[in-house]
Amino acid sequence: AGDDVVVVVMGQTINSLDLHRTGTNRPSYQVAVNCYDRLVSFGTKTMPDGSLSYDYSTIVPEIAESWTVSDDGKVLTFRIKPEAVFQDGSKVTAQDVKWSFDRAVSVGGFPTTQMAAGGLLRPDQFAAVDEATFTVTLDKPSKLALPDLAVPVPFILNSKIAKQHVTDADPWAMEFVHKNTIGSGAYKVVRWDPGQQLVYERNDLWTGGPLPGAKRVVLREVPSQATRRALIERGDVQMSWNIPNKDASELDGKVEVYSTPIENAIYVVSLNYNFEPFQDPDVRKAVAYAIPYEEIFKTAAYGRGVPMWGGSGIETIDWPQPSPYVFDLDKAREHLEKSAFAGGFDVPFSIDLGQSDWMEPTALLIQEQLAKLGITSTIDKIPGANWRTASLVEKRLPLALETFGGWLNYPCYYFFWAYQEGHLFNSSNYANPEIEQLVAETLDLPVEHPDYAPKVKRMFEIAFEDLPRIPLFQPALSVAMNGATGYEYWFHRELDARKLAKG
Amino acid sequence: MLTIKDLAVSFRTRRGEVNAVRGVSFEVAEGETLGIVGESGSGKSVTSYALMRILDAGGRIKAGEAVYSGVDLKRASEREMQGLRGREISMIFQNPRAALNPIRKVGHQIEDVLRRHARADAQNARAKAIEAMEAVKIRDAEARYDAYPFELSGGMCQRIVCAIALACDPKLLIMDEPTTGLDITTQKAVMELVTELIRERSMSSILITHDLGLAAQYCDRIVVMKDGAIVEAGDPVRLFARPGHPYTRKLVDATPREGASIRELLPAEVRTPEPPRRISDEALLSVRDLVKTYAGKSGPVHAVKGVSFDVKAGQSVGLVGESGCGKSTTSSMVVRLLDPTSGQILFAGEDLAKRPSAGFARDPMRAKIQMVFQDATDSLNPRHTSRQTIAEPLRAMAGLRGRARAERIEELADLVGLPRPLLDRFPHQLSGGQKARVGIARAIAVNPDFLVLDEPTAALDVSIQAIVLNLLVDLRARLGMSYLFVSHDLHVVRLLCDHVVVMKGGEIVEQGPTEQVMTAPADPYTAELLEAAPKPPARDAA
Amino acid sequence: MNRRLRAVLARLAQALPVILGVVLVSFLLTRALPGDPAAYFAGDAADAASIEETRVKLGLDRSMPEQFGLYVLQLAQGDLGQSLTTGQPVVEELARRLPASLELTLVALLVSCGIAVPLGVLAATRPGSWVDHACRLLVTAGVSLPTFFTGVALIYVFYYLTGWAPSPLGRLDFIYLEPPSVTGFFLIDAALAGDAETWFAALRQLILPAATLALFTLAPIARMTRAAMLSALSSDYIRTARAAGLTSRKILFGYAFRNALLPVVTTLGMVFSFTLGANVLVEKVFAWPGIGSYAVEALVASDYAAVQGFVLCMALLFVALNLLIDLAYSMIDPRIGFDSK
Amino acid sequence: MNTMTEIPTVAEPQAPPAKSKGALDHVIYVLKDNPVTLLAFAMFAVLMAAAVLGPALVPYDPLATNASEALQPPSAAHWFGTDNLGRDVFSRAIVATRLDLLISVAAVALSFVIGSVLGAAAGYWGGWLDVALSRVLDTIMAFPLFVLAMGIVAAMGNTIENIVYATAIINVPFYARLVRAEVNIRREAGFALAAKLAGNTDVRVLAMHIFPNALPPMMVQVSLNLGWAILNAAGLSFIGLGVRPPTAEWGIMVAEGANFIVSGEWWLAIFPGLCLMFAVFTFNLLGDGLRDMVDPRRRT
Ligand SMILES: Nc1ncnc2c1ncn2[C@@H]1O[C@H](COP(=O)(O)OP(=O)(O)OP(=O)(O)O)[C@@H](O)[C@H]1O
Ligand SMILES: Nc1ncnc2c1ncn2[C@@H]1O[C@H](COP(=O)(O)OP(=O)(O)OP(=O)(O)O)[C@@H](O)[C@H]1O
Ligand SMILES: [Mg+2]
Ligand SMILES: [Mg+2]
Ligand code: NI
Repeated sequence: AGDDVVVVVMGQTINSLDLHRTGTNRPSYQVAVNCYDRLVSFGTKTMPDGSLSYDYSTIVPEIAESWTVSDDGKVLTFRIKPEAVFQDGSKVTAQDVKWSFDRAVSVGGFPTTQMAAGGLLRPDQFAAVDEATFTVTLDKPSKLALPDLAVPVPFILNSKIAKQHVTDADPWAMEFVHKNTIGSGAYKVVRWDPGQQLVYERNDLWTGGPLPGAKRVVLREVPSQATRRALIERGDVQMSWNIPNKDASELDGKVEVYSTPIENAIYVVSLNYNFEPFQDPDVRKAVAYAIPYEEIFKTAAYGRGVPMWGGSGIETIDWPQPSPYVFDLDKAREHLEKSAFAGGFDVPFSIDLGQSDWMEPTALLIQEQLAKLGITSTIDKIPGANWRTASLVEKRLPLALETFGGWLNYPCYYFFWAYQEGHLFNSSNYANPEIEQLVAETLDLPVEHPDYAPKVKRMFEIAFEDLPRIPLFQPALSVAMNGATGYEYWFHRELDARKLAKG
Repeated sequence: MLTIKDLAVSFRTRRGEVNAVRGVSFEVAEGETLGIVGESGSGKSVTSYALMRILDAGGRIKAGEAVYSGVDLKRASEREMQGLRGREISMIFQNPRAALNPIRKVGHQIEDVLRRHARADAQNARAKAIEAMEAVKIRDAEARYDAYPFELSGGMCQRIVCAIALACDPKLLIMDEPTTGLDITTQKAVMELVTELIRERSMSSILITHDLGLAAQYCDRIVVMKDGAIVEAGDPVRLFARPGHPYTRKLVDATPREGASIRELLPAEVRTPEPPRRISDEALLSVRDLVKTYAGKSGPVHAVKGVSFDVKAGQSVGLVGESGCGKSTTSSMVVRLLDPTSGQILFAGEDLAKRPSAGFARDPMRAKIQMVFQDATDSLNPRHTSRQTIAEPLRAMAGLRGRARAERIEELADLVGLPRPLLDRFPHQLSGGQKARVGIARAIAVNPDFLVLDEPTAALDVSIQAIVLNLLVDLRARLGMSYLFVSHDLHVVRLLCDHVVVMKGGEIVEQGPTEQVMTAPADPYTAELLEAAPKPPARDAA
Repeated sequence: MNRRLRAVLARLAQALPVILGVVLVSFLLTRALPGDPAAYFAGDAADAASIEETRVKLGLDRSMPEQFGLYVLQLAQGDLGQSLTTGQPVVEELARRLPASLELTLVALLVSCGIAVPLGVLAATRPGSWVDHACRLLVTAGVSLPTFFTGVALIYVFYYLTGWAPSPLGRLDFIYLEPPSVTGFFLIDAALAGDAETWFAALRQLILPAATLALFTLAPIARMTRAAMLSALSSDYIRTARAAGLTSRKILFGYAFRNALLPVVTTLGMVFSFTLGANVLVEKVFAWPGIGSYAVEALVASDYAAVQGFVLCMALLFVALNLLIDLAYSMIDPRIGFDSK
Repeated sequence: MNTMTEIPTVAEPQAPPAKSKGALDHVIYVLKDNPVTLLAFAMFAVLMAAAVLGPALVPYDPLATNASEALQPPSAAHWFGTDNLGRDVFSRAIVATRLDLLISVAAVALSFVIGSVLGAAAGYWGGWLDVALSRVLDTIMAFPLFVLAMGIVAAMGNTIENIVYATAIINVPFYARLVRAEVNIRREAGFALAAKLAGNTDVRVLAMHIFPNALPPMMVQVSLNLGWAILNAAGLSFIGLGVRPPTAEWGIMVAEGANFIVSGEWWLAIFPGLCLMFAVFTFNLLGDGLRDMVDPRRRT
């Protein structure tokens, strides 16, 4: 490999170059990051361990040169960098932005949902005033709007090229964008062998930031994690993406390992309110006290991440934060005895096949302790396709391990998705009128608002009391580097190759 | 030319050493034909393999000498032997079709030998091979050159085997049962051909056979083997006239020949008078215009084309004809294992042809018609002991259980002369004769009125054949059964049957009382069959 | 020749119901898979409406017979649909991945035959000897280990510890460019392009996975070779050939071996189709971009089109393979095609 | 009895005195006969002992976790080391014997029965039944079998029963074909016809006379399949579709352990792997011995 080629291995496959497409999987989001620009982006900060992380608190320009917010907070006006060009050399115009945003809110599915989170709902909210001026008009002011423009979804496509590939059946050129990158981003995809590799080549016309150090980034898919470990350890590849916690703890020192706690994300045990025993608050508490948190953190997380138990009261509005529970079988027994299910019960314990690396040991450890209370659980590994359906769509798993991380780093945003009745990640079928109200009130409220903190703290309190989700620990995203630099952590947890360099 | 002295051959087996040949000595002079006879397993083949040094793995010449034209066959190197085989000494085996490589053109197989012994090179191999084929009187040799063994008839295959053996003009030809497995008429033709060639090329030869009659007809001198040793040697006429050794005598006695009665096949000591029997005038079985057409892969096969004959109660009818003429098909239909295409099978006045064979197992008539099969080995379930085998019809048709059944089985064993201890053996632990008895015991277990015997002795040695035939005679008289006896061997039929039906190509060409058909055949085909049977020399009254 | 042609056509006619059966069963099997592809593919934050939307897009809102009808109709036009996991038309994907699997399997079988057949012959010439027993133990040991285990162990020893083998990164290390695709077989394509370096690189990548598979296929081939050779060697025509003075070499190879080839070819065909289906596990370990790993991913994701396409492709291959075996058979054995059986 | 029955016995060549031995003697004979077979049966005895007595023998509870002792290399306390949850690998490997044998034996028994019935019917009656059954079997065979097994388990759920069913289904065609061929060549055999003449119905002839004779080659198939069945289950575990945790099963242990090899915890995969290999090896070696045992021709 040449001096400026960085080879990255990962276990998952990239299935589209277009984030907007139905069925595009998570790993593919990185293409939107690396090959396209957005109007704005988050800033970068240096973590205590010296690694880079995005900075949620600052919004920086990407293709927009500057922007203004109207006084009522409803109109955002962006000025596009005059020097910004697409990979084919043509200028990036407000029309391109408009077309791209229209596309994001029109195609349906995930991109549309994500846009909606920031109050971006309809094409009529977007306007290209002139070549270089673009406005977004919100229905109501929201603190989520600007950050939502910095997530990967509202990426900007070259609408002139895209329109050449538009047909009646395909008004958004989905077929074309699926296989081609037509952005202004730092890289272009020069080769994509689905299921095997993706090759990025630096786009020297990029204006969104300093040019990447690596001329080429080769992304190889290696399904076997043992093989991936062998490769990074031997230095045949420069980066191994999303390595298991165990490898992270063992490789630390041998190669560069970055483990960044994932913001706004927790691994939890989800207790389904539709399952009779879990309607009893004492049963839920019994379970919470029967979880061997320490052991789980040690064997499933290998100490990577942040413990989320044994908290001593809610003082901050940081989320996630530790619950007040600890492993205490006596207390667990006490609670269970108080409940209507003193003798225990049978319950299936569901985990996701795709995440069994942490779920399986965790489930086994919990299962063992629950058994001591008389709660007999049988572990059910559910394959990928069924997992989403069963856990999130049908919400029919009585006891399951779950994870959710919000892209937008606000507690209210997290609660919106995971604690509100009927919402996707509320796999517990949890419904609490007070929570509903609190979320509605805080969602658009600026963090600095004096009401914000007390309301959020109240939400935490209820969540810890009602326990639809028992927090275990905050997971970490671990990445190993051997012979390359420039790793940056992002909330979307996908590879941002824009700062990568060999060395 | 070939001298064998005290040759001993042994095999290493899992169960210790088997001494297959124990001190055999004989000589073969130039131009002489030596016959080696003896029953199955007496070591005839092993002796010849030892000469050729083609014993199976595990076999070795333990002692003795074998010298061929000054070459010590025992000590010669494998290279020398390979040079000798095919060029000096050749061999012909039984079952010609199996003796040829099934996936190599016969012409090439001949070429292989020619080129191996430098009798031909790449250019003229084909021509020489065709020449060799013509020498064994293969018509249209040029075309046959490209044929595969399966495309040739058995007789033709044996000619090819001869061509391979004779291609390099060997001095000595060993024939190991060259005609077993061939049709009676083909047998004759092949033997005729080989003897003619031997005479023409003034070769020496060894003819190995279990058929004393055949040996006597073609050999200058005969050695008789038993249990791996030679018991007697001499010229055929002398052997037949005055067999010296009791074993030779037994063999000579047992060989069916003109003028001998069935009891005369047995050794004199054990002969008893033939029991009397009664033949009624009523036909027990009447077959009328029986037709069977198979749907073959390449068009219909007319196996049986309208045969009619009668079997009277107590009578034995012989059904003869060469291989493939429809004998087995006819008998299968009669025992109701096969549905005829058309025609009637009247048994005791009822037309059985109307009752489908599929459900006949439950028919009350089932017990009345039974059958003894051609190949005793094949007809016994290898997983069942003799006792289980005989019990089968008793259970299914007589409904006997427990003690009663056990008693009946032992009674039957006594009846067919099967020693009781053998009842608990598996078929592979029994000799051919014993297996035949088990088969017969099973067939007569439920006292059938009519017994079809499909070549019951074809797979047996002559001495055992004699015993089984006599057993059948006794049983017939004792139980008053009628027989339909199927055979290709007219001599055997003559011994047992009152009436003969001669079939050819699915049709009856002649039928009538045995004596009449045998002495004055009306049809030329019958005459041909009679002619083809080997005729052993006459023997003195013992 | 005419007769042979007719035999081939008859064979093809026989295969037709099999293919229809496979189409139907694979359709039913995929629909029986748990999970809702619409929910899976609607994406991470999809709500009920967008899942419904996805369902309509995927045509999953129609009744089963309707879906089947559509599927068959598409199939008739040679369209296997689009895989949702990889986002590519199934046909293209199979066309790219099949050669990878075939190359691996063929090389493995070649290696395996190269070892197993001589072993089998050796064992057959000395039945019951220690050589025979040793051969049997050896090949049995090979078939006793799960392939994924052998694979990982080989990687550990030959790559991780010693570094002799190249990095297990699929068909080619990333520093080499794929040879221009003609057949899809890298070894052949590289040879055609005259690119020795790539050829060796591709070969090096093949060694470990092929060895893993080969180890697993030794046993059936060796066993069958031994049995066939034993029965061939004990047949009458071998005795005839020996009596005619032919050399041991000629007898062993010209006569016995060619006859023994028949059952060996049958076994080989079975082993081939079995291996092709079973190298799923090896492909996963070696990051081999074959159809096996494709199928596994698709199956776990309830990716209907991909699973159906894969199964159909394998079934066609199976039919073609059987045809090939029959042809090979009739080349070796002149009796085939005649009323001999 | 009267004279004539005595006649034939006299001239009969005397067979060696009958030594009718029981089934056990036969087994012992076969074992003595071939050292490899003896070895295989000894190994089988070890497996059976582990399956029957295993849970009683092992030093630790195979399911008990102990995070403080996770990933310990083999030692006097833990002969095979401990796994990532601190469970004793030795105990787990021994206890797994029962389940693995159960899976393979149940799967093979099932496919044996189904395959035999289908194959025997097709081989005996032939005709359209044969054609139809053959096509159905061909269809199964035309599936890539491992993927079919995966599909079945994925569709029905990864319980032990479903793994057994899936393994059985993919093996049915092999038995059916074998039995069909064996029955077909014996359909017209003398003993089958004789059995019909003895008043047996077709079904009885087939079941009691013809089918048992197909057993020797079936036994080889059975033993090979027992091995395959275990490997199949192991493969399913590797894909993640094996039996549910925390049940101890070799395949899962190897599959999970395989991920630890590169990080140096070789004992997690090696020991269960060796157990697995031991079992498969035993079964594969068992074949010839089993065949000899059910083959009456080998009796003396
Ligand atoms: N390979 C062998 N291993 C062990 N014993 C053998 C072997 N070949 C032959 N024998 C034994 O040697 C003896 C003589 O056999 P041989 O084949 O010479 O008999 P034969 O007289 O030719 O009989 P047939 O008329 O049936 O051909 C038999 O008892 C046989 O069991
Ligand atoms: N099932 C069948 N299908 C087609 N043709 C058959 C079938 N059975 C027998 N034939 C043919 O019918 C003819 C008569 O066969 P059959 O078995 O009755 O002869 P055979 O006289 O008993 O001969 P052999 O003396 O060899 O036993 C032969 O040409 C044979 O090829
Ligand atoms: Mg012989
Ligand atoms: Mg016949
Ligand atoms: Ni005869």
